[in-house]
This record gives sequence, structure tokens and C-alpha cells, in this order.
Amino acid sequence: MIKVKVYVTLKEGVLDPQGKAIEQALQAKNFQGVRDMRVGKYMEFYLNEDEATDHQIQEMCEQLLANPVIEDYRYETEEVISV
Amino acid sequence: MIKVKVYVTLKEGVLDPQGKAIEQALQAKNFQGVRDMRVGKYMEFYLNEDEATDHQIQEMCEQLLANPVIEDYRYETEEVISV
Amino acid sequence: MKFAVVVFPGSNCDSDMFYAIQGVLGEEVEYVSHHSSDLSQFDAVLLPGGFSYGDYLRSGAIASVSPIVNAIKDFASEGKPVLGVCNGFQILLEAGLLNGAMKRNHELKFVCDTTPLIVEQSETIFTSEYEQFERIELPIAHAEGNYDCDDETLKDLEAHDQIVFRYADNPNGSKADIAGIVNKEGNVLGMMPHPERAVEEILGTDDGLKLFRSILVNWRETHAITS
Amino acid sequence: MPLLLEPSPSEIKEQKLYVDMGLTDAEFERIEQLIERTPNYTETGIFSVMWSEHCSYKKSKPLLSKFPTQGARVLQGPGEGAGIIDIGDELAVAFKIESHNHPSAIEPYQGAATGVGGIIRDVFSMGARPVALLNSLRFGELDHPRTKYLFEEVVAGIAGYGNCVGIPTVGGEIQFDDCYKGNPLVNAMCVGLMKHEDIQVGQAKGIGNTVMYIGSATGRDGIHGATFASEELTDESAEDRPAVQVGDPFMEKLLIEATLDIIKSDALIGIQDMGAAGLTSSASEMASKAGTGIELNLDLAPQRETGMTPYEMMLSESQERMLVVVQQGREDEIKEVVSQYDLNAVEVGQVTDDHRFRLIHQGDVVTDVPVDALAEDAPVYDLPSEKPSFNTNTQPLRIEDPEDVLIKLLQQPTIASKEWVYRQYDYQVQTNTVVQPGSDAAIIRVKGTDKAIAMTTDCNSRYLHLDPYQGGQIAVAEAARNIVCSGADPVAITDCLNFGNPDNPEVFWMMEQATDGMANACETLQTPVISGNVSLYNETNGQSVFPTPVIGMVGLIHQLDHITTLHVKEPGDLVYVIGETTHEVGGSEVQKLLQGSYEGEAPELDIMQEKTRQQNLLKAIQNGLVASAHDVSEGGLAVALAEKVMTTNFGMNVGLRGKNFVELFSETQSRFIVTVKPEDVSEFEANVDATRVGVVTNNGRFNIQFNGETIIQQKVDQLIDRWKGAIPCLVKSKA
Ligand SMILES: Nc1ncnc2c1ncn2[C@@H]1O[C@H](COP(=O)(O)OP(=O)(O)O)[C@@H](O)[C@H]1O
Ligand SMILES: [Mg+2]
Repeated sequence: MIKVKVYVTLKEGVLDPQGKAIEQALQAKNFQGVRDMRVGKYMEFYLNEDEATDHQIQEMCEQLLANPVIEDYRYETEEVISV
Repeated sequence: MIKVKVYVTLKEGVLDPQGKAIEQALQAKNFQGVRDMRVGKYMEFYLNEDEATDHQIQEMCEQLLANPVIEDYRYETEEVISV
Repeated sequence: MKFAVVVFPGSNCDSDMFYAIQGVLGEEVEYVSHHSSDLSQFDAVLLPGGFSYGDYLRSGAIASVSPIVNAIKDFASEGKPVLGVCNGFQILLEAGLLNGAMKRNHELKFVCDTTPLIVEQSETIFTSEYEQFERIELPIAHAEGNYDCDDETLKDLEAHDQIVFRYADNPNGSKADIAGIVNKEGNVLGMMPHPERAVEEILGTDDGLKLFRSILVNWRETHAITS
Repeated sequence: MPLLLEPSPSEIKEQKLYVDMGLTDAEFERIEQLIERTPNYTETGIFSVMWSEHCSYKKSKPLLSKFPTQGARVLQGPGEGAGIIDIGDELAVAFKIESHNHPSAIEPYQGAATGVGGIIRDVFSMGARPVALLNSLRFGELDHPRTKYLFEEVVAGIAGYGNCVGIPTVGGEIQFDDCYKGNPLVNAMCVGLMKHEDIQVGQAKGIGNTVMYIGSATGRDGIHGATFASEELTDESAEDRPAVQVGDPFMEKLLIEATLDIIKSDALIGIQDMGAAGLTSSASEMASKAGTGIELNLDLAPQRETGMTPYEMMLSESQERMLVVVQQGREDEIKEVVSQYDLNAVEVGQVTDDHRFRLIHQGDVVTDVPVDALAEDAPVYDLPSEKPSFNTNTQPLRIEDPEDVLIKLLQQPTIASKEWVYRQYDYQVQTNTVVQPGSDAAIIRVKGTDKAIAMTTDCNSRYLHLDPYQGGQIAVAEAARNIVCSGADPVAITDCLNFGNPDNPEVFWMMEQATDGMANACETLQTPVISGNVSLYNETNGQSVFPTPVIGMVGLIHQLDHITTLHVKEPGDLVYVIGETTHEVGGSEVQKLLQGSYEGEAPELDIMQEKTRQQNLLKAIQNGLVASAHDVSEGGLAVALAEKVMTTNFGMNVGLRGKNFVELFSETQSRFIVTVKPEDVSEFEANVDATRVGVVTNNGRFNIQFNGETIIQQKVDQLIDRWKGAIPCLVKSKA
């Protein structure tokens, strides 16, 4: 089995109001040094070896997991021993 | 400067309605092999070297970035050259 | 009796709460800013619904670390009534004043409706004007009202009669149909449904009015005894 | 420095770089004459957005001038952020509708969300507290995956923004037709309530006064959005992706509260939101209207990104920003109020006496042009128009099984219950919503008075497709019917003219016809046009949407006990139909169902007769003679009757007469169905010309006889299941 980890982040230049709000909240809590907070999504799931092609994973990301209009994505795969 | 990457995921055993829905949507789109989809948050931000202690980052996560009742977190740090 | 309505940036049911107290219940009420750290002149604290800090990160999370929350904790520890509705409930959970956590609704969408509830406990200071197991209708409006806690916490809640309202027709996937819980001491109530939206017939239901009346009646009683 | 990379004036001219920004050769020449030299890059960009159709109405102005805009209750007509009507008691209602079609086609969630955000700013910048939101949506057929995605995301975007800012979304309308597949329509309307004394204007008066900026920092979002809205969507539009703006409803909520607080200060002179063309349009329009000039120092403007050029800053459409003019020397008072909401007010410039629009960047004057040239002197075009050929022939429809047709009609997404949609909208917040979505018009009470406001959006574009004049009239008439059915006096309208490419003479002919029809209906029904918006170039790859002039109408309820809803109230109440039914199927839902296309003549409308019926019905409602009222629209009598019992536990027995089953579904105009309590029957009949057709029952069954024969016999519960289940089922089904 392959474990897939997908990271979805807002494209550069796209406003991230959530990141801004969290950054300010941390600063107010005395973590003044926090800068440029950006919030994204992290997804993990499993695939059978034969399905875990780059093409297949990219398709998933582009069709559903990320919104290519405003988001970028990257992913990692890792072999796991299925139990 | 230190770039901090925080990953927040639902604890094992906590039902993830969003992950379930995405998994089903992928399966409906003919990615039948997808299993155990879990959705979490991914946050990145910057700190000055002297602030980027483990203690400091753990405090941020526990006080705000993750909700310990239902979420786990992990993080990575990475040195970046500030411009 | 003097009520405080705490206003966080992004609260949006603050004026509805204010109106319910002043306009319908006819009691004294004031807005208190999230910057404030003093609640000493109030007899009850109301945390209204809305989207404090845009619901960013997790609903209620950022508000739960603002200065007023320490004052709310002190206020609660004196045994005075604290009511959190919707986002107010979420804030109480995030602040640790109540146990458990909120997740996205099981259908992942915001849900606005009027929904039937069962009053599971009519012995609290918030519900004494209701009958035990009375069926009432209150509006709901939330995207993250799917209450969750571990099994031990649930047992504990049940054992101490802390589940105050249950959904008759679970709209969001909440564990054990939980719509509202109270702390062990019985003076901090969090609930997703909006009693302040149900205080006049013209709004469709006035089933929420008894909740505010209960607070008032109980305050008057204890006040008569202590003073 | 990036500035050096910008083309020089002569390069702009010689290489015709202005063409890509949407300016024609003649327009560029006109700019050169007006400013007496060749514009630089920033100036060219500024002119291109201010002279886009979206900001200048250069192609639609001649049509808009036909609308009646005056009336006893009109306090502010077209020309400001929103129009305003008087509702007595020193109170007023501000409202406007606006489109966000193209952004929603590209990024539906954010497109719809920022559309809602923009229209809210138009209303609170007038000094009104926004009390309600409505929308009007058009999509392709729900059997296409992209359409489902657009539909789900647009609804989520509207909900996400409106819910967060705490303004109830109380109404709207949705129509599904293939012509909207590539170019959905997303129109948002906002209604605000205010005291007369709080009315604000967007004017930069008083030489030397300070211009301040409040709200989100400026980023590179949506650059050229206004120009983009003035072009057709093509397959390349997907490439225009940097144009996507992201909304921050949390910031908007703070801005609403801060703005409604600073308007109480007499240090505030003028206020305008930064909508399309952001800083450029707000600053130049405020100065132009006041007959002054304005100078901005761009280095002082809050910026989200580094290295932004003046061109980028001036064309940015970052959301949630306001520009205010403050009395010189009293800036701190404004700053202090605003800071209570965790916002900053920043001085960015001042009002000047030289009628110029001047921008300073890093010590250089980067723009210096006459302010009126930007805001007033855009060309106005009289476009050629040509009547397209209409095929008015129709095939006769044949209906064997009216029960089956009714059940299918109830499941057509245009007719089906929209509960799936409005359940996602917080329609109760502010505790004023006394009639929730699901009736003919939504109703918001006015706390502290015995009054309420009714509101609706309407437009059946299928009729306009067959006959734009008639369809334009019907759109206004239908909106008024919905208002009247809820017990309100129609007062005024706002409109959003969604059309295709006006340079196509056939499209322009339709615009002329539609606006003529609307103007006539508004005149007759005495509902002036007090605000509106134009959205052109709604085409995909040359295929235009149906002409869709959406009407947003507001009515006044003088006493709360006049409020009436569409659902039947009591068993034993009698059912009446107002208006005769004729055989009219052109553009109807039943024609679409049985034939798959629209053809023939649009329904007739006698606007005088319409007015008489509306007035008589309203009088009867106000006299307490009507228990429930509903207008007949898509799907005809059979559907309208079913709608009166669905969501109730009651039933209905109805007997109708006619020549042909088709009449059950005919969309003849100016008809209403009302129920009347038995004790009010004689007085009702004496005052309203209506035909008694049946009775409300308590057995939960919906029975219709036609010429004495029982043709429909259904459990209401089952009808409800079909009608409510249709949209969720279509959305979920995989296709
Ligand atoms: N179709 C229309 N009917 C009536 N008035 C219109 C119409 N379109 C635009 N207007 C009016 O023209 C003015 C400018 O509109 P617009 O540029 O859309 O406003 P904003 O600058 O707030 O975006 C507004 O007062 C608007 O009400
Ligand atoms: Mg209607």
C-alpha cells in the first residue's frame, strides 16, 4: 500500500485572511515574532501500489483535492506495509 | 529566519466527515482505490532564530493552532536565508 | 438583573441577544468588548452567536484566547450564570469551560432551520421554567455544530445530568444528539440552538423565552435569599 | 525598478497596447485630446477601467435613461452606491442589485462571495445598516458535472459570506437553462435600513480635506476586473486567473460596524466603497461629483505585497476597502472610532481645487489628468440594433396524463423546492425575518414600528427570449405580484441587465426592447427604478445567454397584520383563482418538459389589467379578507395549487373547467390563487373578481377534477418528497 500525503496551499499573492487572523492572534498572545502565516490543507490517504502513479495522483489533486484557480499542491508518497 | 511547518490532523478514532466526503467524491470520480482519507490543516510561518525553540512552537500549537481534544499536531522547522 | 453581552470581532448575534434581554425580557443589559477584563458589575454573561474572528482556524478558537475570556472564567468560578449560544458555545468549548469539541456538520454544509429539541434537564438555572422532557422548537444556524467528545466524557456528562438539550431530529451529526450541555457546577451552559431568535410569536416560535426567564427567576430567588 | 519595465507613452501608442486593455483606437485618441498628450502606462490603465462598460455604461446609458426614476417615496435615485426610498417615521430603505457573473464562472465560491461583499458595501456606504440579502442565479442544466460544481460553490460562496457578516439572506430565485451553461449569472441584492438623517453621499467636498483609506491592504487581486467583466468569456478566460479576488467577510463585518459608527461624526464629509476599479473609481468619482480634484500619495496606501506599481495599485480590486473624506484636522477622531474595531484609517491624500486626478508615487507624479475626463467624459455609444427573426410557430402540446406531468414538473429544478439552497443561508439573524424563504416575497419587520419591508427578485428570461418587450414587462409585473401577495405595496425596483454582447445588433435590439418593456411596466405600476447594474458580454464562445434583466423589488407593509404568505391556513377555507386561464405555452416549463425547447409567442400581458388586479387583491388583503395568496408562474395553475399545500399538513379539493389539459400548465399572466375563510367569502366576492374553485381539506390529499373528472389524486406528502427531493438528488447523482 502507498500512503499519499497531499499539501494544498494558496497561490502566492492570493489573499489568506485566515492566515492573517491566526498570525495576529499569535502575536497578541506574545508570540510577536510570527510572520507570513499561510494556511493550507493537508490530506493523507492510501492507494494500492498499482494505482499510485504520479498521473493518477495529479489527476486527483487537479480534479478535486486542490482548486487550481487559487491553490497550488504538492504531494509525497511512501510505501507502507499493509496489515 | 526559521520557517515552521505545522500539520494538524484529527486524532485517530475521531470521525472525519470531511475526509469521508472527499473519499467518496474521489471514488465517484473513478479513483476507486482511495482509502482512509483524512483531512487536516497545514500551516507555515516564519520566526526569528532565537524565538524558534521547540518549547515556543509547542506552546503555539497547544494554545491555539491545534485543539488537543480532537486534534494532534506535528511540526518541522527549516532554516531559510532571509533577504 | 444585569446581563452582559460579550462582543468579539465578528460576533453577529450580539444585538439579537441584547434585544431579547432588553426589548422582550425587559431587563438591564450592556455590551462588553472582548478587550475588557472586568465583568464584576454583571449578574449573568451571555456569549452570542456569530463568526468571531471569521471562524478562522476553528470556530471559537481565536476568541477563546482573548482577554475577556479570563474574566469569564473568573465570573464562572464564582458560580454566576454564563450562557454561550452557537459561536458562544464553541468559544466555551475552546476555552475549556465545557468539555468536548465541535466538528463540521456531518453533511459539511451550513444548516439554517427551526428544529425540535427535548429539554433533558429542567432542573438547571437555565431551564427551570420548562417541563422535564418538554419538546420545544428553536432555530439553528451553524456549520460547525457537530458535537464530539470521547466516550468517557460522554459517560461523565450523562452521569452528572449535564446534557440539557437533545435534538429530536439530529441535524448535524452531534454525538448522542447533544444540542446543549452544562458544566458540572450547573452555571455554564453552551448550546447550538438560538433561544434569542425565538422570543416572539412573530418570529415563528417563542420557545426560547423560558430560558431567559429561568435565568431571571433563579437569580431573583438566590438574590432574595442572600440579600 | 519595475516602473522602468513599463512601456513608454509612445510605445503604448505605436504598439496599440491599449487595445489589450479594452480601449479602441478612437477612445485612445479621445483620451489624448482630453489630457492634451499621450497617456503613460498608469494613465492608460486608469482610463481603460473607468471607460469600461462596467464603470461608464457607455453602451447602455441611452437605454437606462428611459427608466422612470422619480416618485413620492424616492429619496435617492440612480447615481449613488444605492437608491433610497422613504418609508415614513423618518426611516428609509436603501437597496441595489449587482452582478458578479464572470468572476463566478471562473472561481464560483469566491466570485459569488465577493459579489455579495461588494453589494453590501454599496449599501452601508450610503449610511444604511444592511438588513437583508437576496440573489438571482442562472445555471445550465444540473445534469452536467461542471454545472453542479458551479451551483454548489456559488451557493456556498453566498452562504459563506452572508452568514459570516450577519446579514440574513432571505430570498432569491434560480432558473436552470442550457444557455447559461458556460456563463452562469450571479446577481446579488442588498437591502439596508437607515434614518433619513444618516444618508451619506460619495462626494469629495471641501478643498484641503483629507482622503483616508480604511480596510484591507491592497494586493494584486483582480487587476482589470472591470475590463474583464466587459468582455466575453472564452476558453482563454481560464488564463485570466490572477484576476481572482478572495473575500474576507470577517473584515467586511468590521468595516460595516466601523462605517456605521463614523457616519455619526460630522467630521465625515463623504464616503465610497472601492468596488470595480477600486481606488481609481472611488477617488475619481467622489471628486468629479463634488466638482473638486483629488491627489493621492500611493506610498501611503496600505499594501499587502511588495513592489507594487501605481498601475497595479490603481487597478487592484482587493476587497473590503473604503475611501472616506474627512474634515481637515479631524482625522484623529475618525482614526479613534475605527480603531475600536481593530481597523486603521490611513491618510492617503487630499481634496484639491484644480479638478485634476493626481497620483504621487515615490516622489514622482505618475498620473495627472482632468478628473472629469475619467468619470464623466467616457464616450457614449448609440449602437445599431436589428430585430432577429423569431419563429413564432408552435407545435401543439399533447398531454395524456396530467398527473404524471405535474409530478415531473415539480421535480424540474427551476420549479423544485429551493430548500437545499436556502437551508445553507442564515435567513434568521438580526431577528427581523418574519416571512422566511419559501413564500412569494421575503419580509423583514422594522423593529420599533408596525411596518415591514417585502422584497423579491424575479425574471423569467424564457419569455424575454421569445419576446424581450413582453418579457421585460412581465419581469416587473411578476415581481410586483410577489410583493402584493405578501401584503405589501410595491414601492420601487433595482435592476440588473444581464445580456450578451451589445455590439451584436440583435443583442442590442433585445436590450432596447427589454428596457422599453420594463420602463413601461414600472411607469404603470408606479415602481420607479432607483438603482441598478449592467452586465454585458454574457456569452460563451459566441453563444449569448437569454436576455435576463433581473428585477429586485421592494414593497412596504404598512401594518404587520397585513402580512400574508402563500401557504393555505385552515381546512374549510375556500380556494379562488383570480384571472382567466388561456392556452399559453410559449416559454413555459411544460413546453420545456415535453418538447425540450422554447418556441412560439411569449404570454400576453395587459399591464393595465395587471395593475387593477394587483390593487384589488392588495386592498382585500389589507382589509383582512385573504387568508393566503400566491401568484401563478412557472408550471401554471396545477403547480401553483400544489405549492399552496406543500410544506403544510393540509390538502385541497379543486375543480377546474377547460378545453384541454394543457391549460392546467399554461403560463397565462396576471393570475393569483387565494384562500378565503368561509366567513369572509361574501365580502371577498363583492370586492374581488375571482372564481371559486375548491376548498382546503385536512386529509393531506391533493385532488384536482377537470371538467368533472378526477385527474390528479396525490398524497401531499408524496408531492413534497418529489418536490423537495429533486435538487438534492440531482446534486448528489453522479454524472
Ligand atoms: N440598469 C440600471 N438601472 C438603473 N440604474 C442603474 C442601472 N445600472 C446602473 N445604474 C446606476 O448607475 C450608478 C452606477 O452604477 P455602478 O457603477 O454599478 O455602481 P457602483 O459604482 O456602486 O458599482 C448606480 O447608482 C446605479 O444604481
Ligand atoms: Mg411567486
